[in-house]
Amino acid sequence: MGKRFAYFVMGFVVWIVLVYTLQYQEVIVGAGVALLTAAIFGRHLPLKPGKLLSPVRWFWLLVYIPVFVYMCLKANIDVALRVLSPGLLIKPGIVKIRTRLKSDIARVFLANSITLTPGTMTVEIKEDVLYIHWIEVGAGDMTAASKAIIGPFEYFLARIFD
Amino acid sequence: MRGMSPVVQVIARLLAGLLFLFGTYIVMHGHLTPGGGFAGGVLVAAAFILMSLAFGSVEHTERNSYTLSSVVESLGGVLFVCLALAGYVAVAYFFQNAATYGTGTPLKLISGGMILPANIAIGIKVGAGLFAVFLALGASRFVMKD
Amino acid sequence: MIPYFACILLVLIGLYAVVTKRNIVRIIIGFSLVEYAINLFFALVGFKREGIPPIITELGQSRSNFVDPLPQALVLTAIVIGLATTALMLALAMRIYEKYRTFDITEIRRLRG
Amino acid sequence: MDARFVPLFVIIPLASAFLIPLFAKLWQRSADLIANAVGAVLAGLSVYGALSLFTGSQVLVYRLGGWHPSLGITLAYDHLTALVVLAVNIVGLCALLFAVRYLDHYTGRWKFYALFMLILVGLNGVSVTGDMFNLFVFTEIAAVSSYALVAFGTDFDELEAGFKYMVIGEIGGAAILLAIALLYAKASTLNMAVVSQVMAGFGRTPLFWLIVAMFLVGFAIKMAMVPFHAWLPDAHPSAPAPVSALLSGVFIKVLGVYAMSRVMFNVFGLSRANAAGFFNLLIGFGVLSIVAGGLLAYAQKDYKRLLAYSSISQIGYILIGLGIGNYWGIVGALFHILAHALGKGLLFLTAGSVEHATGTRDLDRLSGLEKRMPATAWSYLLGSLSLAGVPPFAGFFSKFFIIVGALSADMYWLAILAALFSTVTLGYLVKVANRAFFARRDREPTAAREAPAVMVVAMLGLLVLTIVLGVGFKPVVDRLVGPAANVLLQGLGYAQGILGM
Repeated sequence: MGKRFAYFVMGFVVWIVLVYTLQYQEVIVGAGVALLTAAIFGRHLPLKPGKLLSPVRWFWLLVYIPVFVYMCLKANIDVALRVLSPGLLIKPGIVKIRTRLKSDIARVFLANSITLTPGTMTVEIKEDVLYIHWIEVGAGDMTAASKAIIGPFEYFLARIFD
Repeated sequence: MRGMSPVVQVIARLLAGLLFLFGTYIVMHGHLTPGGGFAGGVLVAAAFILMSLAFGSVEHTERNSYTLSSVVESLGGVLFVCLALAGYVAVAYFFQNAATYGTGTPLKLISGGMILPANIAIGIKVGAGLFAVFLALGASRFVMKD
Repeated sequence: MIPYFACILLVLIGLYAVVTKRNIVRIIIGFSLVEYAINLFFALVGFKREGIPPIITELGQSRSNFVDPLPQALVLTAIVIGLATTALMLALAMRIYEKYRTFDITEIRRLRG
Repeated sequence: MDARFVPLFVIIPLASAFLIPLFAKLWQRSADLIANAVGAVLAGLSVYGALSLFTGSQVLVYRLGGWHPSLGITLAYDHLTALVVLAVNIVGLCALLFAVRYLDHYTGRWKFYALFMLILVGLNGVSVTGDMFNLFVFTEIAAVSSYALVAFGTDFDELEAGFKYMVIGEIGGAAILLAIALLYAKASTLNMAVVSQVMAGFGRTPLFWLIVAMFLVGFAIKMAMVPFHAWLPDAHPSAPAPVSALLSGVFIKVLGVYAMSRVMFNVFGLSRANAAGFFNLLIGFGVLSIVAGGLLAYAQKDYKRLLAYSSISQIGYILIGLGIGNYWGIVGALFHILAHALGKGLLFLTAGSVEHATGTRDLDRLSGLEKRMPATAWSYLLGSLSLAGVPPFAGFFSKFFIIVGALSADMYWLAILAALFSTVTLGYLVKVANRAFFARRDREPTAAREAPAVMVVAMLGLLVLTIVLGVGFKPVVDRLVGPAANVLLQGLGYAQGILGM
């Protein structure tokens, strides 16, 4: 029930943004459509609805955005330097990394963040194990590798979703 | 059909509803903005197709969805014919806009008489029909056997 | 004039695929190409130099030089029909594959004369 | 008849096509009931429409949505339309009646009926519409449903024939759409009446002939005239017998012959006087169809395949009738549409009956069925006599009119050829009667039982109509076929009736 209600609110907000007006006709129809959407798809919402109400989580989400942009820029420059340098500074390979994130959605956001960052790409998720294609596989040390790739992301995502 | 990886599944769960909502928006605003019953119906069908591609399905649920969507499609068709007939019965012309004789008001959702209900009927028909086509192509082994 | 001839060229390419290809799926693709080319041609018929979209966005607005909206509506109908035919063709192709275990039309030759 | 009845020819089967799947979910056999009821209503409506045109001679014009012709879609019901609609719905009703028992072999009964209703939508729509694009849409509705029905048996032959039919048929559809696009680029409207007025002021430029040629290719594929006939001998035998009856009986004539003559005569204003070359081309294709279709039919060993080739040959007769282009030639062609619809419908139903009883349609394996299935055998014999042009039947008069037309246009060789090839027609049709029904030869009669009563009623209905049309040809020619021929002959005058001038 809670998921359905959350979905209803989300759908309603999206509808209002789409029509961009507050005419009573649009509002009523939008409520109806959002209700229908929530009835059909509400139970698939991949979040616990209670978490949506927590302001702390929203705060961490706001913090996460600049962090992600920073990481992304850093990786961009790193990859650009590798490309521009005369030698072949790549040593591609796939590493297997264990994450401590619990919920599906957090893991998916982690995987997507890794994929969006240049130089790394998530190939597959199985339970709490991520298989990541990496442009320069470091030493055989698992913990160092995971720290290098997912450390900062994991820290914030755990606070947002878990 | 087999399901896909958790990444696709979670994103599909997030987006399918919004896709459905957006499709409905296109259907409902067919007389105000570009788009209409067909375009919106395709989006609505895409929402369902996204879900069943991401999660996969077993024959049993496929058969049920196929039956349901073909019934809904027929209902949409009947609704559309009924709307067209309403004009025929009320004012002698098939497809005559029976509800209003005016030209409709720009930017008002409930205006333009029967165009909005007709768009909804088309949206239902196209949405359910495309999903049925998807199921029939993806799972024709049992659907065609009937 | 060039876009029109490009459309006709596209039609011819599609026809070439339909006539010469041996794989059923390629025939279907060639056929879709013919259809898209004709739809494109039809849409081009409504083209107008420096035309504006035929949508009234504000109350009491009146502007001239709208492009002709009818071909687009017709093309939409033609696309829907094309969708139906393509879906049916693919369904037939799947059934053929189930029966004959091949997509090669030279091996699907039971009817003659 | 009130103009309000005109759209019912499309609405009723369309609504039932959506209702049949719904009701069939509740009760399987309701599909039979609804489909046959709809068939009966449509047949009654078309007879009523034709009868009401017997007395008056005005064109019924119906404007969809109440829009003026240059903006909206117009439906027109004149004598030509009445004739075609009559043929469609009579054959449709008999085929539906026949299907009730014939479908016992098949699963998915309601799918058959829903698709059949969609074919009726398409055929009736093509007949009544007065709008070019609408013509295309209805053509495609009928064509797509027929592709699905040809492949309905989903066996090796059916699937292959269905795919072949579909590819060739859709090329034809694409040609028609391209022609319509070119026409729209020139005329900026798609209402047939308005287009014809624009065309009147449009010279015989290369573009004009390009449009005509594209239309001709499209319709030629739909009607299976000889260079474009490859799909028909596969597709028509593969369909279930009621569908073959509809396809061979009316489908190729409505989508091909009727649509072509409407466009060429009434929209483009072509006539023997101003475009002799075009009409000679039609005669050339017609002769080719008669000769090739007739000779190939003679060589067939498959009951339905022989009939399918025969359809190609008979289409040739209609084409030369139109190509002669004078009053009697066109009357003959239009009368042949009626006679061949009834006759070929009947023959395909007998084929279905034989297949239903014996499980084969190979002429080498059938023999002496007349003892076991007298109704089917005599229906076949009389129907084939009609098609071959033996006097008291309908087929005689159509060929007679065509020959009269040829003679009055001083085309003696054409008259001789038409007469000669009606004996070939008789030859190959009697071959079936001889092999399957009457010859004892050296073999035992094939074990079989007479078809169920419903199927016999369907066949006898068509047989009686064939005889009635032959014996009572005079009022039909005077009141229906003659005026219909005049509709074609008046050429661009068609527009005046539609626009109300």
